[in-house]
Parts: sequence; structure tokens; C-alpha cells
Amino acid sequence: MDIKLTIDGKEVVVPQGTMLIDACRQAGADIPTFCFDPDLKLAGSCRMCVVQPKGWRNLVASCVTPAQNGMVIETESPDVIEARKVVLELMLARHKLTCHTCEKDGECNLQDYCYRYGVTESRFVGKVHSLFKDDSNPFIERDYDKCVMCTRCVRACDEITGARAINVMDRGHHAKIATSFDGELADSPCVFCGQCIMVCPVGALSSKIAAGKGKPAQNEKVLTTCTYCGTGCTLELNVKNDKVVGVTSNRDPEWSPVNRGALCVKGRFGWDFINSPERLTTPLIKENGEFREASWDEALNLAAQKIKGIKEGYGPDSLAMFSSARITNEENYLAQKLMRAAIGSNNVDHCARL
Amino acid sequence: MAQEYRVLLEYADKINPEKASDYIKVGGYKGLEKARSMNPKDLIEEVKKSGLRGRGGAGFNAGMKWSFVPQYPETKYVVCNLDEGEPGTYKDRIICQKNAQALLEGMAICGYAIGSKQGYIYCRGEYPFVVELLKNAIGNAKESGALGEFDIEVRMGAGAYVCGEETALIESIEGHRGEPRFKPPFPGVEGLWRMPTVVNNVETFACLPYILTNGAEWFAGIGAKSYPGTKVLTLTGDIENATYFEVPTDYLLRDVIYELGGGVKGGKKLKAVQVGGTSGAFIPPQNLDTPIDFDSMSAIGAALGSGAVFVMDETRDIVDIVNRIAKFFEHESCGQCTPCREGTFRCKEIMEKINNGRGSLQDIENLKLLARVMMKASLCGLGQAAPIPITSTLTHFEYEYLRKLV
Amino acid sequence: MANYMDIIASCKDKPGGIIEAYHAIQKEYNYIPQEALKEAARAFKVSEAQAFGVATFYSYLSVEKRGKYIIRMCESAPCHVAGADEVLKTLEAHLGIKVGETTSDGKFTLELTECVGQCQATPVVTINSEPIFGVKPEMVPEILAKFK
Amino acid sequence: MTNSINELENDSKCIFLIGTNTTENHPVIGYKIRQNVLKNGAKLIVADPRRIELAELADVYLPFQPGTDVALFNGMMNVIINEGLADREFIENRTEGYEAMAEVVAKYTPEVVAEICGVDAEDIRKAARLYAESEAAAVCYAMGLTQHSTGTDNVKSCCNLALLTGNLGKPGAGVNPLRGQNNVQGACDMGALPVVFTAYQAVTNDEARAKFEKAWGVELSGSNGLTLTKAINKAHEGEIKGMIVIGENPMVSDPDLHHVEEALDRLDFLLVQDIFLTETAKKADIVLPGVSFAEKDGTFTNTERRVQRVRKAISNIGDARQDWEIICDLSTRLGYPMSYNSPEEIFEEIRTLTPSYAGMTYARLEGKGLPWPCPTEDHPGTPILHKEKFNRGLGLFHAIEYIEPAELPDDEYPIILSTGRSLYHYHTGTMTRKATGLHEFMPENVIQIHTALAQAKGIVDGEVVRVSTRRGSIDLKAEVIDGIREDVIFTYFHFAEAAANQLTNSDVLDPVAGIPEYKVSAARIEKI
Repeated sequence: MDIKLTIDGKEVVVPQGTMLIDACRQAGADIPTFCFDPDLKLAGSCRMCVVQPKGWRNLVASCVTPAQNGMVIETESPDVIEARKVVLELMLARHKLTCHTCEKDGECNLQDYCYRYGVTESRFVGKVHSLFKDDSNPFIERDYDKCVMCTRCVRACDEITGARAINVMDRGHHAKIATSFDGELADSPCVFCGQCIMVCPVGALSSKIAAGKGKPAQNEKVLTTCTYCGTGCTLELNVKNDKVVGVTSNRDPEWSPVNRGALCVKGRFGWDFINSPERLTTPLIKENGEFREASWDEALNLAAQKIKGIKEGYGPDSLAMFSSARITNEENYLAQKLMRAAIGSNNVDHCARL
Repeated sequence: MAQEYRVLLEYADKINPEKASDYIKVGGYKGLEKARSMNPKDLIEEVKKSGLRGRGGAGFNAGMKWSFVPQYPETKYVVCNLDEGEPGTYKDRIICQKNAQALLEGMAICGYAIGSKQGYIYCRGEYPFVVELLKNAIGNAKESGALGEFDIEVRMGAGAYVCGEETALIESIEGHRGEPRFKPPFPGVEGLWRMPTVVNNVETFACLPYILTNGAEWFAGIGAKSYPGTKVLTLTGDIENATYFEVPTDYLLRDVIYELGGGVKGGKKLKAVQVGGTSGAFIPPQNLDTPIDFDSMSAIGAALGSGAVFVMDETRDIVDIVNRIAKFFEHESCGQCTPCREGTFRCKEIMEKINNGRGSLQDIENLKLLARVMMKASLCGLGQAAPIPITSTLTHFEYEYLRKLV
Repeated sequence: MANYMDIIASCKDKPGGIIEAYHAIQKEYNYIPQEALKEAARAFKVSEAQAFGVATFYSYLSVEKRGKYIIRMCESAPCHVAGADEVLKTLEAHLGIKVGETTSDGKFTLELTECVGQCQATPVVTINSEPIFGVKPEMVPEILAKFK
Repeated sequence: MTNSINELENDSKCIFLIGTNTTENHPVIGYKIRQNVLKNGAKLIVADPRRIELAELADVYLPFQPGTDVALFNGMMNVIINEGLADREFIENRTEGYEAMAEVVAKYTPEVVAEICGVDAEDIRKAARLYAESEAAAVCYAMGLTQHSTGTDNVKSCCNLALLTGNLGKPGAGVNPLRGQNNVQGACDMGALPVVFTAYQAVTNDEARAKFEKAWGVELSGSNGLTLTKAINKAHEGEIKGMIVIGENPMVSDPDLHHVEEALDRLDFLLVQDIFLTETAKKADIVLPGVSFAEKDGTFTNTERRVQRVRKAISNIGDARQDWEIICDLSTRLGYPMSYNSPEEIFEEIRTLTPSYAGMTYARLEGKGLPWPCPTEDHPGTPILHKEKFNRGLGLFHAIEYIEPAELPDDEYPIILSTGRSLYHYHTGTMTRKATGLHEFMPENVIQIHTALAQAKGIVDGEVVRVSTRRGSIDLKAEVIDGIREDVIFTYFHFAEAAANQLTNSDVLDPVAGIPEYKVSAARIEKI
């Protein structure tokens, strides 16, 4: 059944059960959020998405309030703006403001909303408890001095990965994200998938591997398929100055059909072999047991000459090729074509069994 | 002269609260018997007609609350809120210690009305002896057959004021952090273990046997029309008789203090009274001639709440007390939503600053702004009510703040 | 001393009974040892992080070792106006510890609490949940002596 | 996979994992299985000699002895048949060979199987019931099932179980091999196998060969080629003289590395094309630098048969060249000119010769990709195979007897060594060991050993011990755990300097698939 409501003077029709946030967005309103995540259970806790239903005493969090027939909603009433500004100021009061060196600079909700609502500083600055977690793991930086306690990391850990490594400990202002007994991630069930980084709306969680190499917001992102196991996860290679500087993921199932943004430790943090100084950059020819650099022409001519020689001397079936489960379909196709058509043998295989 | 009117506490100290037989001797379990002779729908109507409203914070009509519970699924729960954490409040403890069987009977009546066979009593961790008492009382009642098929289990809280909020309480029974849920869904539809659940407090349940036994009209005729019945009050602070009383709900606040309470301690003058626990408004002496019922208290910007009456004499430092209260909320905020988690902490900071003579007018403005947003935008009642002591004292006792500023 | 395994096993069929288990463990140990918390997580089929989150949410539960007697001074408004601060100072002086600390002999831990619902005679101190009413600073030595 | 990955999260009511440590080797699939269990209450059966992470969530965990898979399947089927839980209608309408299979299975009572597998008979019953009584039950397996001398039998048994209960051709069900490498499915699809052209068109089939001869304009050999393991053996024997190795590292990945090294040393010529100077590349006469996935365009085909785009993010590193260009260039120099302008042009040729890819174009693959078969350009792709009928028409039951692994423990080598992968590394470590974080987190190999065995041997956690088989010995740090059978030890094969494959057996291969028995080697562990 459809219901009708008025949002910022515009009438919208939505199915019963629609949350206000979706109705508001349908009406074109830009609703700011921290804790809301369409892939995770609702929290309704950051209170950034509050809107004003006409005739109600309080503001409501639009992410957890079902739209009702006949509701009249203002999404940017003076009360709403005041509440959002205060929420931002309260977050800012405990936030380590190091935007200039922050990995999330440019795609940080806190930064964006402070800009949007003109919040330059907080009136509520007082005592600051440092919550930075010095965690020796090589993958995930846990700078809870930037945490806004949206708990998306906890929910992603539970509801996407299922590692259930982290939770909220203590309560009130002292509540923070922690593993059991507030230890290090390596001593918890954490599998370093980095889904927590993916959902973090601020700079509290970031990749140590990518740190300092390029802010994700400024990187070019190239959607591709992971090079590791056979699951076929889609990931985004972050590129800066023709160099891979990180991996992020796209959560849209239309672009990430298998994994919907979720990755594993290898996919998210195992990319920097690309830049390894040990990469081969030139053909090598072995002479007297030692490799020397060679030109492509020299190497390929020599290879062709050797292969031809064996083929002529012992027949095509004295040659064998191992193609690869890591190269593309197109390359595998050409490899077997080379073996079959150019050399004339079916001795082609790859490591499917290993 | 106004007097106590004891319904729930009529047989206080005359019967053993653990013993169903004692209770039956004074007319107990008749209400349940009558309830069970009725159609559940009619029973809910009867409770509605009595006008009984929740004796907790929201004052919601009990029968109405029950009527929201759907017929299916079959598994439903009756939950008793015995997590009275409002400082200065101990009336539910008294009701249990004096008349526990009435609570059990009330829960069973509710169980019959909504079709639930399982009740839970969530007792605050500060009352281990009440847990023991209740367990014995339940055992005795079950043995006597008085409860029939209705079972009650006692669960103990562990020191969290926020668990007095019904959905936080449910979370706690489920073994979770006591973080309130967003609503809807309301517990009546999706409560304990996501099943329909009625949550009422001890006093509300304990009224039910008397309503059923004596009739809805009888109950509706006691005290204030819009909030009938009696209310157990606990008097604390600078009061001669620091004890509990049960009074009809049209009783005047002045009489609570000066008649039953015996006046301000040491014959001093009254400066303020805070009703309903720590989240209540501070009431100045000029408003004392207000009846204690829910709506009358609301009309003067206060709340009956838990029925705690905290009396402050003329020598008391309001800012110091509010500072203390701000610390209470900072300690008890669950930490889920931003306005409450950060707001209670900053309120406490600013109150401390003012109380220590370091505050400025700007701090008072900031306090007001913070209070406004917390009240409008917090997820649950705790954050919404936490600023009330601040706003009410800024309204009635602003000079106390101003004289402490730099 | 009851084994925490047995304690947990005795509660584990209660749905959501982890808090009950914690109470029972604390009754024996005065706090929740790490191993006991891990076992509780297993028994109640929740993550250790969640079991820890629950244990640290409630002020009556502690994951840190505490003394044999846990003294809690109520500091809610009715006790506050009745002189709780003075009683607390006296307690600290006599025990030689600050709030949150445990005496070196492991006997006493001093904590603050919010209202314990015994406001008929303020201020109130509880020792292992037993309330002591109308406490005055001068009563402190006598009270403590009973627990030596 | 007969079915698609996301069905494991949303549609499967029961998931039976055998020989797959899913959360470590296919982590994202592992997440989905875990969510299905935790959120939807899907039933989970785990059969593995190690108590893998998912075993903790399992309704039934069967810590069975390595190599007894056929017995376990037969035991479950015995229960299903005897308790009337088989899907009679499905068997009737869609299968053949039931009687012969049932006759063999009749011998495998839970009690008999319990003895063979070293598990509780009651657990076998429980597992059988859970699987058979579910509306949609999926079996997932990986190399734990296949890397045995009876690997083919194991897979056939697995199919028997699915056929018996009608768990094929519907959402949430299926027989689902979880393939270990990004494009192992694609490499097979593309005919990088000694017996088939693309899309499994047999080289011995005259019609198929004629088609490829016409397309490629050259006469083709009609005799089956050598598998990788056999090719190594033939090189050892001197019959294979030259080898081209593209992006493979047999010096770490193949069984009995000593044997592999000797084989490669005997070659007249070894050409290696790779992105690093791997252990194999070091043996080469010529090394050609190819590029990594970040530097190339093309397609990968994942384990659910979904063909997806790979997109070039950065330029070639140094003087390295695109792998397809290298192959073309070499082919041309061998006298068979190949010339393409782009991977897309190659793909266009592929789809003309590959019926299951015929309907795919790069434009259609943009976004979600397509699972094959996708025969025409208006075909939506096929997430679930065998819906109406099987490739051969009726599904064929195989009557399979349990055969013991080739190398059983004896007095000299009394325990079973099994090998596999870690979450933190990939295959021969060529890439992951040069990824700084992964290397830092897991810099070296370990041998997992049960607490009781460790105690009996006086071995403590972290101590370096010697593990030996008939092939050789390596020294490894002991990781003493409870989650493994007492008679099994386990190590990873990523580490060239402590290479598990120095210990594994190259003599015994599965007779059909030629797969080595990595999961069972008789071994000995001792203090140094």
C-alpha cells in the first residue's frame, strides 16, 4: 500500500514501511548521516539525520522512523539545523582535527557536514580523552581520536564479515570501540578484511599500507577484478601518478556483483607487490649461469630459435607449456593457441590441480 | 487534614509478602480469579475503564498499552520493571517488601489479558535481597497454585540507570548492553526476543488486583480524574519524615511536604523541591499548591515520574546540586546517541565550570543550547530528560547561577 | 570456591543469562576474570568482544581484579546533600586509597555508586551490596572494623 | 560451481563443506556462509580433519581422517536411502544408474564408515539427515576433496549425494567446487588443458578440431597432450626438451620439488614469462617480463563461471610488456603470425569459437559480468546449471567403492601430513610475500600439530621441529593447536625456503585428473 506525505512542501508517494530518510531523499532532500548504512542493521544513533515532523514535540531520526500517511516533514527547519550543528560541534569537540594529514580528507562526512553547516569550531571543547589505539598490526590504523561512535565498524564486522572481533566497551562518553579486553586486533578474531575501513565515515579507521601514498578522495579509481582466489571480487585500484597507491571497493551490486564491496586481507591490503622493486622490468638471458639484461628483440629471437630447434629436432610434443590460472582469458586463449597452432602440440596445461 | 490512603500498602508489615496464603487471607488473588472469569478483551476494557496509567515516566494508559499487543504470535511476555534507578526513589522496593504477591497477581492478570504465560521481573542489581524475596514469593505462589500456568522469572540488573527505559531493560534481559532501541517498533509489537511484550512497573502491576477486585469505577474514583488511584511517594532531602507514603493522586505537593513530611527539616524555609527523581524539574515554593497527579505536574513543567520528592532547604546550593545531577547523567548515559553521549558529558563539564566559579554568561548560553538539542534530538527518554534539572533551575533559580559566574 | 565453568554451565540454559552468569561469577571472584568471560562468551554463543562489551557496560560488573569487600559510596543527590563527600573523604583517608583503588592487602575496593534505593536514611554506603544507613564520618572506623 | 556464490548467503538452507577451509581460502564466500548461518539459521555441516573456523558454527562437525571422503559420502547416502530421505521423484525423472550405486552404498553403514573415517556414526546420521531434509542443500568443496589419488572418485561421490537428494538445478543447492585461483576457471574454459580446446571441446573430436583448424588456418594435433605433472615427469625422463612457463611456479607448487628441480635442470630450454624472478624463473634460460593484473585489460572467470572485466589501471612497469603482446610476438617469430589490437579483439575471436561465451561482449560484461553458458547476445547468462536437464541428459550415478590413500602411515612415517593455504598468503607467495603487510604479518611457515601429539613428542609451541617424508625433510616452527586431528599435521605451501612440496608425493596421481595427493603424505615429526 502506498502512502502520501509532504516533504519540504513537496508531495511524495512511497510504499508503506518506507523509512523517512528514503522518502526525504526521494523528495530530493539531502539528508546527512553518520551511522546509517544501507547494508547494515539500523542504529538510529548519530542523530544527524533528524527531521521535523509537523506537530511533533521532538525531532525524529529519519533513518529509523517509518513514514506515515499525511506526515508533513521539514528537513531543514531551524530546529533541525540547530540540532545538526550541535551534533557536529559535539563530535568536533572530541575529534582530532588533523585533516591536512588525514587519509579521509575529502571524503569525510564530518568534514563535509561541517562545511555544509558552516561549523568552523565547537563551542563545547573541553576535556579530551585520547582514545588512539596503538595497534601493531600492519594493516589497519585505529585512530579513535577521530571516532564518532557511529558503530558502523562493529556492525560491518558482525554483519558482513562475521568476524565479530570488535564491540563497544564501557558506556556514555567513555564508550569506545574495542576488541575483547581492549587488546590488539591480532589477538582477536579479526581477519583484517578492512570492511571497517570501508564503512567508517571519518578518518578513524584507515589502511596502513596506503597511508601517505595518496588520499583516496584524490585518487583515480579503476574498477577491476581481484587477482587472488577464485571468488572474483571486484575492487577499485587507487591510482595516483600512474602508480597503484591503494585499494578501495565499490559496494554497488551492479558493479560489484559477487562481493558487494567486501574484500579479504589479500584483496584490500595485498596490492603493493605491484610496486615491488623486485618486479621484472626487462628481458633476461642466462649466460654461463648468470642472467643478463637483454632487448626484447634479442630475447624473443633467441627464444623462437630455441623452440624451433627443439621442435625440428625432437618434434612438437617434446615441448610443453604451462599457461596460468592468473593471467586473463584472452592471454590463456592465445597461449594455448600458440602451443597448438604455432608449435603443434596439445602439451598445454596450467596449475588447475595444484 | 490530608491523610495517607493505603491501597497497595494496606497490609504492610501485617502479612508476609513471600506467602501467598497470607495474601489470600486479606483478599489476595481474587482479582486474578475474576480476571480469568472474563474474556481477555473485556478484561482489557475493564483496565482501560479504571483509568490506570503507568506509574513510571510516561504515564501511558495501561489498558491501552495492552490493547496494542497483537493476538499472534503466540509467544508473548509480561515484563515488570523493577529497575527503579531514579535517585531518591525506592517505592517499588517497598511495594515488593510489603506486598510482593500483589505484584505477581498483577502480572498474571496482564498475562491473561494479552495471552502470555511467561513473566519476567527485572530487578535492579542494588536489590539482591528483593530478588531473593521475589524468588521465594514466586515459588510460594506457584506452589499454592495461585498463579496457575503463569510463570515468572526474576532477572537482576547490574547497575545501569538507563535500563529503567523499557527497551533498554528488554535488551538487558536478553543479555545485551542496556542500550535503548529506537521506536517504533514498540515493545507491545516487538519486545523481548522480538515478541510482543508488555512492560509496566511494579506499582502499575500491583494496582491491578485491587482494580479487578473492587471494580474499575472504584479505582477511577480515587484521586485525580485523569490519573486516578494512589501513588506511593518517597521523601528525601531536608525533610523531617524521610520515609514513604501512599496518597491519592489529587494530593497537594504542599501537603506532602508539610503534612505527611512534617515540614522542612529543622524548621528551615523551603528553597526547592524536585519531584520524580533526578530527571525531574526543580519546583519553586510558589508552585507547591499543585496536585501531584501526572497532568497537574506537567502543567507546571514538572513530572510526577517515580514519585520521589527531594526537598531542599533555603541553605542549599542549587548549582552544586545540579552539578551533581549532571554528573549522574554523564555516568548513566548509555553512549549510543550523540546528543546524550556527548551532551551529558559537556553539560557536566560546563556545570562544573560554573559551580567552581569559572563560568561565564556564554557558558549559560551554551548550556541552554545543548539542553534544547538534547531534549529534541536524543534517542531515548534519558537524553531527553537529562537537561530538565538544568533548564528548570535556569528558569526558577537563575540568580544562583549568575552569582557564581566569573 | 566454585569453578567458573560450573557457574556458567548452571546459567547457560537461560536465554540471555550472561548477566546472571556474571553476577554469579562476581559473587565468587568479586570480578569477572578473563578466562571466565571467554567461557561465558562460548556458552552463550556471543562473541568475546560482545561479552566484554556487556561486562563493561554495567557499573556493578568489573573486569578488573577487586578486593574482598567492595565499598560503594552513594553520591546521588539525596546522599550528596546529606554529606556523602565528607564520608567519602574519611573512607579514603582510613583505607589509604582513592576511589577506584584496592587496598594493598586486597581487602577493600572503594567505588562510587549512584542511588541504591535506600534513601530513607542518607548518606548510604554499601559493602558487598549490604547497605549501611545514615553514615557519618565518625562512624567509618567502626564500620570498617567489622570487615577486618 | 553449479550455482552462484550469493545463493550461499541467501538461498541455501543447508551447506555441507568438505575439504574447504572457506574463511581462509575463499574469505568472501566464507563471510556469506557465516551470515547465512548466523542470520538465517542455515544448517552447516563441516567435514575436515582440522577444526576450521566455520566448524565452530557447524551443526555437525566431522573431523574425519584425510582421504576417506568416498566412505563418508557413501555412509551419508546409506543413511539417506535407508531412512527414506532420497528424492525419489528426482531420481526417477532425472537420473540413471541408481541401482548400481545403491548396491555399493548398502555396504557402507554408518558404523562401518565411522570406523574408516574415525568419526561418530551418530554424527554421520545427523549430517545425512540435515543435508537430505533441507529444502535446498549445497555442497561446497575445494582442494581438500580433490587433491587425492582418488580425487575424481571423491567428486563423483559428491555428485551422487546431490543427485540422490535432488539438490541440483535449483537455487541454494548444487555441487560447488570453490576454485582457488582468480582465473583457474577461465584458464580451463580457454582450453589451457591438454585434452580440450575452449569450452571443453575435445582435441580428439574431429569436428571440434576441424572448426579450430579452419579458424586458425593450420593443421592441429588430434592426440591428447600431457598434464603438468606428467610433463614434469617426462622432462625428468628426458622426453620433454623445452618448456614455456607463463605465470606459474612449479618450483614451489608442484609435488616433490627435488624431482621438479631435476626435471627442469634436464631441459634443453626453459622460457619463463612472469612478473617476478620466481624460483622457476631462476631456472630459466630466458625470462620475459609480463605485467600484473593492475596493468592489463581483459577478463577473468570466477568460480561461479562469471566472466568479469579486468581493467588496466597503470602503465607497464619498466620495459615489461603485456602478456598477450609477448605471446603474439613469440608466435609470429615462430612462423605463425598473431596480431591483435586489443584484448577485446582477442575476446571477439574467443566467442566465435566458444559456445558458452558466444553471447558475451565487453559491452555486456561492463558492470556485473555474465555467468556462462551465455550462447547468444540476448541470453542473460546462467547462474544455475542443470535446471531442466544435465549436459548428458540424465544425471549419472557412479557406484564408487572407497579406496585407501596411496601412502598410508606406517611405523616409520606414522602420521599424515596435509598441506594447504593460509588466509594471509596466496599460492607460491610470488605476490603476497612481496606485499609488505602480508609478509610482515606472516613471514614464515609453520607446522600445525595437535596438543596431544606435541606433548607426546615433547614439542612446545614455537619450537623448530623437523618434518620428514620419504621425499625429504624440512624444518618448521611448530604451532601447537587443539583444532586438528591428533594423527594429522598441516603446513602451508607458500614458502619456498620451507617448501611443503619438498615433502609431497609426485609418484601417485589421480588416474583421471592427474592431481597429486597433497592432502595425504605419510610423515614423521621430530625434535631437532
